[in-house]
Amino acid sequence: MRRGIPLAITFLIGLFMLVDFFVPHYRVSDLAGEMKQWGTIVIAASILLGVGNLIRVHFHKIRRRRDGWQYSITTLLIMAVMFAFGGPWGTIQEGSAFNWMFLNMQVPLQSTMFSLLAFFIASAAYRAFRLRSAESGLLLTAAIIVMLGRVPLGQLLTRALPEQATLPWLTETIMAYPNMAAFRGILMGAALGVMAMGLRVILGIERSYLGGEK
Amino acid sequence: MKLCLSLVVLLLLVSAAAPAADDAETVDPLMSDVEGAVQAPVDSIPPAPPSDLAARDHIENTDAGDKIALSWSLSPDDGAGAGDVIGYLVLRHPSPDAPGDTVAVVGAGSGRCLDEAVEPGTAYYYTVASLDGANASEPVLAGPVAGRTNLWQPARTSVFVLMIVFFALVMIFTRLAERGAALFIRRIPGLNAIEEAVGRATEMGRPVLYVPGIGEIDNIMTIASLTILSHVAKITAKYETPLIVPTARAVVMSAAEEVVKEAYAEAGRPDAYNPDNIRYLSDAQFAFAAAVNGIMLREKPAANLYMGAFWAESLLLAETGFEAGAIQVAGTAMVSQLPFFVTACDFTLMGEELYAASAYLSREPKLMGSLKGSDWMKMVTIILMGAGVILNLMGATGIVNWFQTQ
Amino acid sequence: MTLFWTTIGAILTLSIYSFLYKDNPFYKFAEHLVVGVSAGYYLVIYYWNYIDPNVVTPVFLLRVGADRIPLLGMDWWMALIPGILGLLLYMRFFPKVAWVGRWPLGIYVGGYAGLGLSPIMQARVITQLGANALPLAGVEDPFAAMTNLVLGISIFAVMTYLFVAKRSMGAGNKLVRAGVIVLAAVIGYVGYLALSLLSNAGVVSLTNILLVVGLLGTLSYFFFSMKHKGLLGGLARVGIVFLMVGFGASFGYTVMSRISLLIGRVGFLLHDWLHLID
Amino acid sequence: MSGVSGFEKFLKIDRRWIFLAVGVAVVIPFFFPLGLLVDVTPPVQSLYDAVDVLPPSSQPLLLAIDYAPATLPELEPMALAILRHAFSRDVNVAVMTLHPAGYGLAERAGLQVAEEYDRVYGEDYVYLGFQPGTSAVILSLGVNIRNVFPEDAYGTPLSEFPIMDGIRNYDDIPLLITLAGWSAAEAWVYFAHEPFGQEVGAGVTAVMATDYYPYLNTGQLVGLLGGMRGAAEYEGLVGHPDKGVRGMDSQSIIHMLIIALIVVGNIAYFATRKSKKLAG
Repeated sequence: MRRGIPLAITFLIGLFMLVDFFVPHYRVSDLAGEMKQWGTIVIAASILLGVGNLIRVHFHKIRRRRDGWQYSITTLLIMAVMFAFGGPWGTIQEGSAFNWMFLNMQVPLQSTMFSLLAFFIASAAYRAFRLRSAESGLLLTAAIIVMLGRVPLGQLLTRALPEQATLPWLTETIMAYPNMAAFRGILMGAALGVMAMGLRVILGIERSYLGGEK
Repeated sequence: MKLCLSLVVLLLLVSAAAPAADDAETVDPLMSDVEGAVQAPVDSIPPAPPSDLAARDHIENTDAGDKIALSWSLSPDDGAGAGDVIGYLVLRHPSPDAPGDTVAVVGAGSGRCLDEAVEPGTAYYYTVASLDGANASEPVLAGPVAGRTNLWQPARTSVFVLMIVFFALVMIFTRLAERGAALFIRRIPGLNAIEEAVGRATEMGRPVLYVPGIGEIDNIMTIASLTILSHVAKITAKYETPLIVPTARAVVMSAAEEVVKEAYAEAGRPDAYNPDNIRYLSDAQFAFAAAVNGIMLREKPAANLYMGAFWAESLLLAETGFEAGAIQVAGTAMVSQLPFFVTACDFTLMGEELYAASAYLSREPKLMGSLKGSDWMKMVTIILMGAGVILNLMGATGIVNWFQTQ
Repeated sequence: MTLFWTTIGAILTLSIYSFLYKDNPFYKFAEHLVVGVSAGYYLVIYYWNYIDPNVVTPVFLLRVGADRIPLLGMDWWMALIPGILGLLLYMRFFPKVAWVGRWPLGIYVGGYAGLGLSPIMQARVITQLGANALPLAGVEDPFAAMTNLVLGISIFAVMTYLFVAKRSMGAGNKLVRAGVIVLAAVIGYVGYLALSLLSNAGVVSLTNILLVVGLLGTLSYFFFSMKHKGLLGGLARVGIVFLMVGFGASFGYTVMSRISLLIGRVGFLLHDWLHLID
Repeated sequence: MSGVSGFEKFLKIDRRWIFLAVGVAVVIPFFFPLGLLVDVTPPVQSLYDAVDVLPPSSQPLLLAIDYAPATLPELEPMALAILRHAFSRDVNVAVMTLHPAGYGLAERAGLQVAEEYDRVYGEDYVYLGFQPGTSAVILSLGVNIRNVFPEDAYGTPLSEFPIMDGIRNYDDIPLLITLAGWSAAEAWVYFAHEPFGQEVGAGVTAVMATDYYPYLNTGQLVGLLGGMRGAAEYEGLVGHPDKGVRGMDSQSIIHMLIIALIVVGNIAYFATRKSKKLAG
């Protein structure tokens, strides 16, 4: 019963959304559009759950003086400061302290984390691109050709050759055909997997995401 | 089965040799606007009228029944003949004899118009006359036609048919499986590796890290990940190995809590469940990645499992995990991140393997049935592809048009 | 003031980079800082951008029944539904009614599962089918067509035969397998060059064989409920070949954009902060 | 066998050496540019040609600098290169932005290049500033620029600038170039090119570029710069290699570095395997 109701809700809503795709009547479309927005609001409302969890975990860490508990103070403190700057006023205004902290702390930190990938992509390539088998040879060859074909120094190497033997041309061809074919295959297979999973969810066969029976 | 495949392969190859259908792109005559074409020679002879005027209820994806689509064949003087047609005057009439309201003036070379302001359910008549600089042709008439709010989108019928086929296949095999038909499922090395990885973490007395991706819970990859998490949690509960689950979405965090708690209860170790190990870190992608990296280096999990939807953070996590010396198993259907997981992890579940995991791990007949069903759907897809290639070669583009949806 | 904030940004940037050497207090600080900042940020943004305009304002504050809600575009009372759903999430903290907390999850997951099914069938399967069903046509020159056929069949037959034949799949035959792949690639490439001299249409057809065979092979790899042997096994192996080429190529292709990010950060440090370069 | 053990050591090299090499490789061109020029692709050439035929000291080129800090590394080099091209030919330029965070960035690009070429504000170029409401702004510009920007970014009425004399709407703007890391580029196509027939060129990030190629074929865009590489090509054409070319230098070096690492890694891998076989 307690599990039955959410499963029934899942089924009915899922079915309605499924039908909406084929029924163009505006009342159906409008209601479906409405329900899509509910999801956005539920997600927004859930943020407090997440922040609550974050506070609890760090609070426990501080109370029990676990390794690095001092850093947890940073997290909680800066969160409180950010909230105090933005909470009562909200909307991002040019030049507000909230905006400054966002632009000068979160933005550079996030983009620096992102840029670490330039280092990691090099170390991953060094370690993983070994000629262990025919397959890894393909991986390696394709990667090297494409890497060469994308930069001026690589283009210099084959500039004298006819167009269809140049590295940029090979790069384009690899990207457009074998690469495309493989990715289409993955996408189509995954699409069927998603659909089977979605169907199982709607029918209530797959329900572990709802958690326990109690 | 084998026969089926061979047939398709053969047909695909034969088709390469057949004479070609003319697939050159037809170039639409450039839409010249009315203003620009005024320079056409002006005479006193009215141009020839357009023909084959058809007016139909226009069906769109949010249909309020307030649009009617018109189409006609161009006047013989449009672009050819006297060549002086500059456009078409489209009028809407309440009855064939009543005077009409102007709907639009359509530029020469175009035989289409959409009236977007009709009263739903009211019958109208339409006339279209061709114009040159000075005169208008005899109007041609069509109607009556009324805008309706439709209950079916015909442009999506092909989707519907394939959906029905797919559902039917899944249902049939699920039913068969429930009745006890033995279903085979091929080995998926990545999934076998999960248990090994957890085992090794237990031996070393170090925790297991399970990252369910940074997708929201509406992402089916996240749902698939939660089902795998349930399986992993049962093993860690059995061995009493700590299981750390960092999440980037609050709802996923709360679902993961339920899943893990339930799994520990089922394994008979509800006390071993530590709520502090299911953590919400940050909605911000790289803040999340930074924090997970921190967990890897400081809490030293011996097994890192990445299952779900990942974006650019994939390699940040996998490289740090490698450096920390953990066994890593990844699974995602994000095509753009697969290359990185494949190169940096010990095992990777690619694309559909992630969705097949719950069936593979649980061996539950219902799930196995749906897996079999989607395999057959793949077969249908391959056959359709072959059929499309061949029919297309024979000049029958019907099936290709059928694939064009809205 | 700008210099102050730029310096903060620069110090944080360097703190993150210090992680490349090893985990250290600077990185730990930066990591905990960004987690805290973003938690506060999302708390504020989610409330003011979603909850306030769509639930709180229409329901509690003013204009009850007077105005349409910006996001929903419907009557004010409709805003109650997501509002209540949002509250239900928190029922999990009250053990007696905790089970009600799963309702919003059910609605959300069910809704999106249903919502996703048909568009996925449409965009990922049918449209791709349309794109792949078209191609092999386009050869008007009978000679080019013949060459094409011979080439297509030979590449495919050679690959399939060697991949299917069980003996050649043993561990000792790595070289044979590598040889086949190289051979097929060379035949294909030389054939391509030859064809491109003859007719453009032939080229189109050849590349399309590549697309169709690749797709067929990759799809075959994803058959789960059948044993991968015989023709299916051969095709799946061909699929793996395409997958590997695809992974390698996309890996190489992505390097550039990742380095662009690094150049951006280095530019920030050297130019915006230190003014070392112009 | 000491050589072999050397290989083995190399195989297990501390990856921090790789990080260091990457870091050095990316910094070097900042100080010692190689200046390798990139082969020019047709979309870049056609954008260059479109700017190259603009009449000097006449109707202005409208440059919409619509990028935000996140896409700055890829798009700012384009802005500088285009401005240099225009100013070196005495073409008038009006700069504006559709992105709230682009205000300072647009100003700084204009200022920098104007200084390089001694251009006079108000006579040779003008900065219109930012207005919110992407598509609405684009449409209104087609009616009258003064409806959207009655004053320049600093509050001076447009009537006081000689450069804006007789410039009313798109009819008086021979070319518009948008540089955007978001959908603004598409908006210009839909709301300036489609209804008003305005010639539009665009510069977008490398990731976005594939999505914009179709507009080139249909003529909705006169030219397209894609990512850092597009900027480098344009810089080459203008004859003023700068951040784009330098960025491509870094790209070249790191790509080669990675390839070299892979090759050396494989040599070491085979050498150690062989020695193991011998020993075994």
